[in-house]
Order: sequence, then structure tokens, then C-alpha cells
Amino acid sequence: MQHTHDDKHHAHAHDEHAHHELGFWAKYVFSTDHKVIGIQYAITALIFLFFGFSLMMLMRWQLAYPGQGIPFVGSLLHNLLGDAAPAKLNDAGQVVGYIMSADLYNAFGAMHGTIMVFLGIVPLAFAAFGNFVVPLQIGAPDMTFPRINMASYQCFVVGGVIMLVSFFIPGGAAAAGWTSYSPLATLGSSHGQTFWLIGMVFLITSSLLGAVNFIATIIQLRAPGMNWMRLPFFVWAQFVTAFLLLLAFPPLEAAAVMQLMDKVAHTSFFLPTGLVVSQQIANISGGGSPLLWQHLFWFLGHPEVYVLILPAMGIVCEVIANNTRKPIWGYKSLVYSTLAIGFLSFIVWAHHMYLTGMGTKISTFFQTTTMIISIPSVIILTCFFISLWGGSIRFNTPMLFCLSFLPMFGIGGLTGLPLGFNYSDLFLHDTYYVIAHFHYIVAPGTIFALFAGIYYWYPKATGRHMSEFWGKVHFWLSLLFMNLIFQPMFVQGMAGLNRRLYDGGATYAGVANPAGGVVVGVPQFFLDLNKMISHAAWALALAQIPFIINFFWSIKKGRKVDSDNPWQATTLEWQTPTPPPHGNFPVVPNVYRGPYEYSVPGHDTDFTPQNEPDRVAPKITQPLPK
Amino acid sequence: MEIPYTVKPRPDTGLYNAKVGIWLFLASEVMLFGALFSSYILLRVGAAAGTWPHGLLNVNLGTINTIVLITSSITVVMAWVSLKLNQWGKFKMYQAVTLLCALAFLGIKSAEYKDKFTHFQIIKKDGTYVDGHMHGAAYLDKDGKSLEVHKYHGLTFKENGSEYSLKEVTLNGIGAEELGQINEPKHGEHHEHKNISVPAAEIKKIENYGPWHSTYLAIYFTLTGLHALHVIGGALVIFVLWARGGKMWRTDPERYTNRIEISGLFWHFVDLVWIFLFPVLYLL
Amino acid sequence: MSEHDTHHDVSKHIRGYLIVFGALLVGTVLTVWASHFHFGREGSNVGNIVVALIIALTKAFLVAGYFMHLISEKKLIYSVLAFTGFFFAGLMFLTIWSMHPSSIIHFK
Amino acid sequence: MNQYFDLTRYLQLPVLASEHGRKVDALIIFVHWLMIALFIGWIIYFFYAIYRFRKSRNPKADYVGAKTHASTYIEVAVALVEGVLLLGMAIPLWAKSVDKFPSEKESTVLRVTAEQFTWNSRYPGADNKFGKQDFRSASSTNPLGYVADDPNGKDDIEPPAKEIHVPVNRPVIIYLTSKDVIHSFQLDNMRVTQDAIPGMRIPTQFTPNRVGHYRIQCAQLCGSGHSGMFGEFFVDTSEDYAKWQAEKLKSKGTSATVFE
Ligand code: HEA
Ligand code: HEA
Ligand code: CUA
Ligand SMILES: [Cu+2]
Repeated sequence: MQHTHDDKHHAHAHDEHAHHELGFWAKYVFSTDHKVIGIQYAITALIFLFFGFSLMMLMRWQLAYPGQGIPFVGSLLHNLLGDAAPAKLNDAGQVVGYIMSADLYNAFGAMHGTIMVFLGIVPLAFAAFGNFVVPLQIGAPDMTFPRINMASYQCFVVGGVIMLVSFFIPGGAAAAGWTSYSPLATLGSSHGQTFWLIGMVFLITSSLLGAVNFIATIIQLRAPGMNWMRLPFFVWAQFVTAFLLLLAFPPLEAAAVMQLMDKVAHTSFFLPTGLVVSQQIANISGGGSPLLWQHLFWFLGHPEVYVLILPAMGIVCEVIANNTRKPIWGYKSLVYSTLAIGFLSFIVWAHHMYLTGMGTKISTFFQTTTMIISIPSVIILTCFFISLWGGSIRFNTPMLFCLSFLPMFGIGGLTGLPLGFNYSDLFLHDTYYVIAHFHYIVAPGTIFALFAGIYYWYPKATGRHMSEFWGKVHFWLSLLFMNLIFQPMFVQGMAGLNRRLYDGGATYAGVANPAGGVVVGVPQFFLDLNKMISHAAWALALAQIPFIINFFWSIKKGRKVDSDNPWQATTLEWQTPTPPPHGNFPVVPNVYRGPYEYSVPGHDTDFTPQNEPDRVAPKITQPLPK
Repeated sequence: MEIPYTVKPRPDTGLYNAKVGIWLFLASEVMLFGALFSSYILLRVGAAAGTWPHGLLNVNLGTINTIVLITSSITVVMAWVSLKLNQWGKFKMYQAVTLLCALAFLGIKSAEYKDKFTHFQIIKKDGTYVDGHMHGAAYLDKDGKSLEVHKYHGLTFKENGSEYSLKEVTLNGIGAEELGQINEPKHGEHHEHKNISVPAAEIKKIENYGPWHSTYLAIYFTLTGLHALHVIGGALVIFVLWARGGKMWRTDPERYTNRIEISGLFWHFVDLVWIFLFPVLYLL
Repeated sequence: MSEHDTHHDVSKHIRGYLIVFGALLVGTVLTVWASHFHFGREGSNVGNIVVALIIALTKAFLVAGYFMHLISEKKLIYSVLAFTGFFFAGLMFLTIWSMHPSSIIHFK
Repeated sequence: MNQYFDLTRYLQLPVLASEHGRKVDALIIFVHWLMIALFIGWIIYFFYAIYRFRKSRNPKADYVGAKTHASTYIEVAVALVEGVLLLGMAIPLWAKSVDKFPSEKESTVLRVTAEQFTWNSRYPGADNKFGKQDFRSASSTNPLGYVADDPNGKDDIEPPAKEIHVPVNRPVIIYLTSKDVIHSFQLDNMRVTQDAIPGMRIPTQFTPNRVGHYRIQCAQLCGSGHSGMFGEFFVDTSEDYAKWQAEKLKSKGTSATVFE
């Protein structure tokens, strides 16, 4: 803020100014520059992603080899977490390894979900890319409220730290699933859940501040001529996402406060009358309702899942338009579908609760809305598919990730349908089919789109390209292993294998049925798939090494960009110096056309930037800001 | 390079940035309190007969607090108007009143809270109730000598080790056969309060009217507590702008007036929430 | 609205503000006074709830409309609030509807 | 004809052992046909498109691209199919299973009380009346909180935990509740899942039509023992069931005869 209005007079010499007068801390840690904040978010979120993945890799060991000592890191876990990772003794009574206790498995599971969703994807897809790209794409000098922007990042870090600390407190981290259903979440004696709730309050606050900032920025700071139908689709996606966060998160905040009261002030918001704890009637006032928590949670929960996917779709749209060298097919229907999704996502939440004793009326309502909301998604994907037609497709790394996003999201989305019908959910609920459904969307879907975004905007942020070769290696291996991980889960789910099982389902291993040879429980074959999945998951981790190295190596050593617009793109972020100075645009850009004017007939290049003046005299739809 | 429209409104939207920001923020606040109000309704509808207390709160105090907040609202508006009319002195005066109102509100609220925390309910072993304010508790020391403890502190009655043990508790209130008599007093009729002493031996459970006592009190404390936090926050902002605004008012009066407008909008919202809280918690 | 306020028409508003203030005080007294009577059928307090809500909504309208200038606010803010109102209604109505005993599987 | 559309073999659903289960499978299968159709269709188009329009083969992109309305038709078609499945199957079938319960006389009625980490079943016994269950009277000696001096409860049958017997081809009505946290009563082979929620008693119904020994899974995370919270579900021939019930009644000793 200081150097946003004090020095309007010499705004020109501004970036040197910034260089000389801002120390390291002011420039990289407590910066109010949306680009720096975006990068801070990106790095932090990527690290959290990797951490969440690591938790899952440990869980996958337990699922594949139940009760066997954890290799490599077993003793480390034991030293860090104590009896949560108890020693495994052989007959002679000497320690042969350290295993994962059920509580630790549950804690890791809950934290994997929480971290991936709230500390990984949302900060990366929404906050990081949104911060870095949106102001550039709409031709703004920064966010509307730079200091609130910084505060939002700091809240995020605090929330993240609280979550991390909770692993090391007595009793360990929250272990009631990322959904934290009461009474389980409330009755547990450990403070992990309390930490989780406090952490969530910070994360929610962070998201709310971010959302306000994004919406205000997109409404107020669009460059002259950048009217709504000229916004790049990515901006639209971020706009709707911001609204989802703004209006869906507060009810969860309220719920978190109430569950916090239940835990620390011994209220009974979510605890019914007549709860029995250790064979005694619990000493609480009772009168609460466990279902209330579920409603408030899923009122956020479902919009949240679109928060996870919409920014990804935005990225995919940018990259596809750029690499097919043609306008996106059906830009308007994309925009309207996105608005429709945003709107509908507030009234479908109870499809997560079909089996809580829901009567006909309610379930009819919710499964109908659920089916309706699947249509706009179909439309969006269809637009992307048809946009390929007639293009001149370049298969660089970002494009590869985006192309594979389409079928991957397709699979994930389509498998949402049998879950959406209450009568088939009756069987599929809580099986690995659900796990596979949403992982296809968030992992090879969203994460791939985010990878694409990183490869695509990296040159703008650093002035250097990431290595194409290693990028392609990263892509093909990730694609292979992602599918090896999640495809078998559909099979397991269909066979009736449940999620959140500490022993990977060994308890339900099929046994020959005395009466009539029928096999009851889950046939061994489907349990053995666990091993295969786990190996694929670990291989997926190895497949990330090229990316990580590439990511850091290219900062200094990567191939320099040949121009400010290496991809020959049309949108405004490429019409700035590279990397963009503080304040982004030397002169306020003027926008004359839609976002994806590629291969315009009669134009000398195959791309026409949004701010390139028309042959005819430009008509300025708005006066320049003073 | 400066961020546009921080002071002057953007032509096509007709709004300056902060105005958009605050309204978006208030929208999220609506959802926050909305969720809590929904929870209130659900808990109340789901409450078993006789368990939802009526007339538990002091309506007079509630009414006074309502009037206090409304007053603060009008002074906030007048403060903004005075700035518009370029009357710095009046502005200072009005905002001062606002801040005093905020303090008064919080003072009264904490008095109400204290009243609840010193209000006890005893469930006796025979299943009957004694309900009233703590008058005193008597303890026995380790050689059986009884000593009066007129002032009561602490929320629960732990037999504090070998030192003292509880002898009896004296409440100033009423005795009742079942909960209904306490929670739903018939209109008009008034039990007169008297001191009732209950020997420790007869006490099955003793509990004060904290949030843990019933879902009604749980939602009462949560809603009013959250609202009080908003009052504190709003008051702080208003105070800071009030105490150290002079410089900006001289250098950039329009920006300053906008900030007053924004803080005012927030303050009105806090008032607005209370307008619903009052009837819902005190009267119905 | 702030931008094109000349001193003159702001001072014109003052009277309006004071009237609203008075109305709010009256409303407060009214709602307390009303709570001493019983409206509607015996044994149900629906009547009183309705009365109290009507008064509260009126007061809310006055505060939002005049103190917060909503009656003369920009379209954009109306639309934001419209959506918020809709989703709030959805949250409250759908939750209450789903948790109403008659919406939960029963037998007999 | 039908068997061509029958994906059961490929989907590898668990052995089916209840009447309504057929319809659950049918819905699952129809939906998967829709999914497969969309997937195959799009994936073929997809690969063709990226092959046909790769840069080396199509160096100059076409500004307009596709001029087709096919997409609209596809979208409408998807919407229609979903509508049909919704109105034709999902909604009416759900209504049937949660609104139209068989009368208690024609069915085997039992209560299941879930707790960390086991399933406790209880049969009404000869008088077809359950004893009063009130968790306030729960104690280490009376873990399920059945009121001791309730005459209806005297002849109730309580098999050992985790064990449930029902006769084949007779509707079963189970009243589910939980003592502590939320559990979920899931019988894959019956295509039945219903949460057991503390403070609520929710009925669920199905008609087993295949004698056998099946597994109850807990389908809701309920703590450290969740993965081990299974139950044995026996569908007996009516003779075996009668035998089992008789000896259970006898093992109740006098209490069963008190009220004759
Ligand atoms: C980004 C995340 C995301 C997205 C986008 C979705 C999208 C959808 N989800 Fe998903 N869902 C989750 C994340 C997501 N979900 C999560 C995390 C859970 C589990 C939570 C938990 O319990 O822990 C879950 C659980 C879940 C359930 C509860 C299951 C249960 O617990 O019993 C249901 C039920 O209705 C459901 C339905 C749907 C539907 C109908 C869609 C629809 O919106 C999908 C619409 C999309 C399509 C219909 C695809 C269209 C594509 C084409 C037509 C082209 C096809 C072309 C090719 C394949 C080449 N989801
Ligand atoms: C956005 C959400 C998200 C994402 C991305 C993932 C990603 C993955 N998930 Fe997760 N998962 C959930 C959300 C998510 N999950 C949720 C909500 C649950 C339910 C929890 C519950 O039951 O309560 C769940 C549960 C869940 C289970 C079920 C556990 C159980 O029920 O017992 C499993 C099992 O295999 C699993 C596996 C995986 C795997 C292998 C990945 C992989 O795809 C991971 C891929 C990750 C990467 C590829 C890392 C990329 C990052 C880097 C490479 C870092 C680079 C760093 C720098 C450059 C600095 N997940
Ligand atoms: Cu019981 Cu899981
Ligand atoms: Cu959902």
C-alpha cells in the first residue's frame, strides 16, 4: 500500500524504486505484490501437496501389507510420534520394525484429506494461480486490497502450521475423517480435533479474505474495454470460485465454532440425548443433532468440490485455446455453464447423506438437483472437446496435461452419476468406488491441470522455460501411474470393498460359504489389488522427482524466454514485461477484443492480442483511471 | 503504479473498491449468522418438551441494550454526515458517543453473562430440582469443623482434596417437582424466591447456567458471544479511525470519509444482527 | 451515493435519519410490549413468533435501507445481496426441511 | 436379449441375495451403459481429433472450427436418459423401499444397536413386543440400557453380539440405532446400507432370498476399531431358523415361561 499511492508521481521509475528501497523481507516475505504472494502460495501449497501425498504413501503401505513394519521411515515415525507407531516384536521379543496403529492410520487419512483439499489444491488452484494470473489477465496493477491479500496468506500459513503441529501433540492429529462427523469427532479425548477446528477457522478466514479480494478486483479493476464477455475464461472460473468460497465457507465456520464449543465448553450442539460413553450415560445436556453437523459440513463440502475443479477448468481452457491456435468453441456456453454450476452447487449437498435415513421427498429433491448439475459439466467438457476440431494442435507439456485432463475428469465425473442416484448409492456408498470417483477428478484431473498451469505460466514468472523433455517424462509417467492407482479402485469398490479400512479390508476377506459354496465378503483378488495400487502410488512419487528438480533447476538454468510472449498468446498477462514489474503494466492497457482471437483470418500473425489496437480508431469504453 | 478507484467510484459500477469489499464481506457474514440462526431453529424444534426455557433472560437489560445499539447506529450515521458537511468537531463528538454506547453494550452483556454463571440448578437424588442464584456454600474442614463460605468461586464443587469437603449449598430461588415448572413459568404467576439449602448428601448433580447447561444456553452464548466479538472488532476500528484520523482528514478527506462510511456499514450490520437476536433469544 | 452528495442534500437526509431512529425505538418498545400478549391458537406460540419477526424485519429494513443506504444503492450490490439471500434461504429451508421428523424414514 | 445388457459379470458385483437387490444392480448397470456410451463415443472422437488436427498435419488452424449442433443433441440426450433413470427407477424404487414397509406380522422384526465396535441384535420373542430401551438405564451390567422391569422385554431374545439370524424369503425389518457414534449397517449381498445414528431409530427393510452366511460391514468411520466392526448375518431355511429361535428361547430359561 505504501508504495501504491504515495509515489503516484514517479510511478514510472517504480520497479527500480522497489528494488532499491525494499529489503529482502519486505520484498519476498511481507510483500503486498500479488505476484509475490501468488508465488508464496504456490510454493507453500506444493509442499503441502507433497506432504499430503507422503501421508498417503505411508497409508498405502499399511493397506498393502497390513501390520508389517514400515520400511525406511518406521523408526523415524516411532521417534516422532511415539506409540502411534508401535514396535513390532518377533517371537524372540526383539523389535523387527515399527507399524502403523489404527489411530495413526485414521489420523493420516483425515489429515490427507484435509491437507490435500484445504492446504493443497485450494491454495494452489485458487489463491496461487488466481493471485498471479488474474490481475495480469484483466490488466490491473494489483489486487484491490494488497494488504488484505498479504493477511490472507498469513492466515493460511498459521492455519497450516496449526494443522502440522497437531500431529505431535499427545493423542495425535484429528482422526475422524476430513468430514469430522460428530459425535465421533467430539467424543474423542485427544486435542487433535480441537487443533483441526482452530486450524480450519484460520484457513476459512484466509479463504474469505481472498474471495472478497478476488471478486472486488475482477469487478473494479478490469482495464478499459475489458468488459465481461471479453474476460478470459480462467478469470470467470476464478470469479465463480470466489463466490463459492465467500458464501459456502461461513456455514462451516459456524459449524466449526459450534463443534469447538462442544469440545471445549461441553455444549451439545451435535450430541443427542442419551449418548452412552464407556457404558455410562454421557454427562452432557444432550438435545443436539449429529445430522446438523453433516448438513452444515456438506453445505460447504459440495461447493468446495467445485472450488477444486473450476480453476482447473479455467487453466485447461487457456492452454487449449493457446495450443490449438483457435478460439474456444462456445465461449458463452462455457461462461453460463460455469455460472449455473456455481449456482446449483449450493443446493445439491445432501447427496452425501442419502443413507442417513432420508425420506422420499428430500432424496428426490437432492438427486434431481444432482442430476441437473451434471449437465453444465457435460456442456463444459463438450466445449473443450469440440474446441479441438479444426485446430493446429501443439503437443507441448502444458497441452499434454490439459488434453489428458479431459478424459480423466470425464471418468471422474461420469462415475459421479451412479453415486448421484440414491438407489445405486445404496450399494456404492462408502466403497472405494467413491474414492476412485473423486480422485479421478482431483488427482489426474485437477492436479494435472495445475501442473499444466505451472509449466504454462512459469516463463512469465521467472523469464525461463522449464525443460520440455523432463516435462514430458513427468507427464507420461504421472498419467500411467495415476490410472494404475485409481482404476483398480473402481473394481474394488464394485466388489464391495469399503474405504477408511485400516487393514485394507482383510477383515472381510472372502471365505467359502458353508451353505452353498457362495463366497461371502470380498474375494481375495480384490484385496491383492491393494499391493498393486500401492506400488503404483510409490512409483507416482518417483515420477514427481523430474518435476521437482526441473522446477527448481529451471529458475536459474532454464532456457531463457525469447520474448515477453513465448507462447504467442492473446491474453494480457503476456503483454507485460517479463517478469512483470511491480504495478504490472507500464501503461494501462486498452482492450479491444475477446480473449481467444487466434488465427483471425487476414491477420498477419496467428494470434491477435486483446490490447492490439484495431485497424479502425479504438473506441475507449471507459475513461482511463486518473 | 496506483490502484484505481480506491477513492473515486468506478464509472460503470458506480462504486469505490472498499464499498464493494465491505458488502461482499457482509454477505459472508450473513451466511455465518444465517447458519447459526438455522441451527437455533433446529435445536429449538427438536427440543424435548419442557427442556426449552422461556423468560430465562432479563428482558429489561435486553431492551436497554437494544436501545443502546440503535443509538450508536444513529450516531454513526450522524458522524458520517458531519464529515460530509465538513464539521470535524461534530464528527468527533458523535463517534465518541458511538464508542461509549459500544462500551455500555459490552458492560451490560458481561453483567448478563455473570448472572448466568452464578445461576445454579441442583438435581437432587430424589429427582426434584432446586434452582436459583448461588447464595453460599458451606464446607467442612478435615476435622469436621464447618466453615461458611459466603462468597462462591469456581464453577463446580470439587471436594477439594483432604482439605475441605462440601457440606451444603444454599441457593436463592425456587424448588420444583419437574423441569417444566422451571423452564415454562405460567404467565403472570410469580414464585417468590427464598433461600434453599441442600445438604451435599442429597445432591445428584449441580450445574450453573453456562453453555453446557442446555442447548438453549449453548446457542445463546455462541450467538451473543460471536456478536459481542463483532461489537469489539467494530468498536476498535471506529476508535482507531477516531483517535488518529486527523492527519488523513486534512490530507485526503474523501478517503477518510469513505473509511468512516465503511466502518459505519459494518457497525450497522452488527446492530442489524442484534435486532434479530433480541426477540429470538429474549422474547420468544 | 457518497460521491455526488453536495452539502445541501446530505443535510436534507438528516431529518430522515432521525425519523428512522425514532421508528426503531418505537419498534423496540412495540416488540417487548407485544411479547406480553398471546397471539394465535392456545398452546402454540406461532402467533407471537410471526408478530416478533414482522417487527424485527421492519426494523431490519429500516436500518439496512436508510442507515446503510440500501434503498439508493447500486445494482451490483443488490445482485450480490440477492444471491446471498437466496442461498441463505436455501440453507435454512432445506436443512430444516430435511431434518423435520416427517422427512426421516419412519414406519407405522 | 436381456443378458447382453447385463454387465453384472463384468462389474463383479457381490453375490446377490435379496429381492430388491436385482433392481439396485439394474440401475447401476443402466447408468454404466450411459457412462460407457458417452466415454467410448467421446474418447474415439478425442483421439481422432488430436490425430487429425496435430500441427504437422494441420499447420493452419481454422478460426471458426466445428459448425455442428451435434453437441447440443448429445447434451439433451444425456439429460433425457438421466431424467428417465431418475423418474423411471431411482425415485419410485427409493419411495418403495423407505415408505412401503411390509406389515410386522409377515416379517422378521429385530432391533440392532450398534456400538464401538460391534452389532447387538435383539428379537421381540414370543410376544412380538420389544422391551423398553432407554440408555439412561445403561450400565456395565446392562450395556444396551433395556429397562429391567419391562414385561415386554422378559422374553426378548438377545443372540451373542455380531450374530444375526433371519429366515429366508421373509421380509426383514431392522430398527437401527447406535449407542455412541455414527455407524452404518451395510450388507453388500443384500444391497442394503443404512446409517445407525445415536438419538435416532431408523428402520430398514429387505427380503433375503438366498440361504447363506454373509458379512455385515460397518460403512461409517467410527474410530480405531472401525475396520474390525463386522457382523455375521445368517439367512437360514425357515426350519433351521425355527430351531435356532426355539433353543434361544429355551436358553432364556424361566424368564420366557413366566408370562405364559
Ligand atoms: C472436484 C471434485 C468433485 C467433482 C467435480 C464432483 C462431481 C460430482 N460428484 Fe462427487 N465427490 C467428490 C468430489 C467431486 N465430485 C468428493 C471429494 C466426494 C467424497 C467426499 C467424501 O465422502 O469424503 C464425492 C462424493 C460424491 C457423492 C457421494 C458418494 C457417497 O459418499 O455415497 C456423490 C453422490 O451423488 C457425488 C456425485 C457427483 C456428481 C453427480 C458430480 C457431477 O458434477 C459430475 C458431472 C460431470 C460429468 C457428468 C462428466 C461429464 C463428462 C463427459 C460427458 C465427457 C466424457 C468424455 C470422456 C470421458 C472422454 N460425489
Ligand atoms: C484434492 C484432494 C485430494 C488429492 C489431490 C488426493 C490425492 C491422492 N489421494 Fe486422496 N483423498 C482425499 C483427497 C485427495 N487425495 C480425500 C478428501 C480423502 C478422504 C479422506 C477421508 O477418508 O476422510 C482421500 C482418501 C484417499 C484414500 C482412501 C483412504 C481410506 O479411505 O482409507 C486413498 C487411498 O489410496 C487416497 C490416495 C490418494 C493418492 C494416491 C493421491 C495421489 O493422487 C497424490 C498425487 C500427489 C502428487 C502427485 C503430489 C504433487 C506434488 C508435488 C510433486 C510436489 C512438488 C513440490 C515442489 C515443486 C516444491 N486418498
Ligand atoms: Cu462402526 Cu465403523
Ligand atoms: Cu457432492
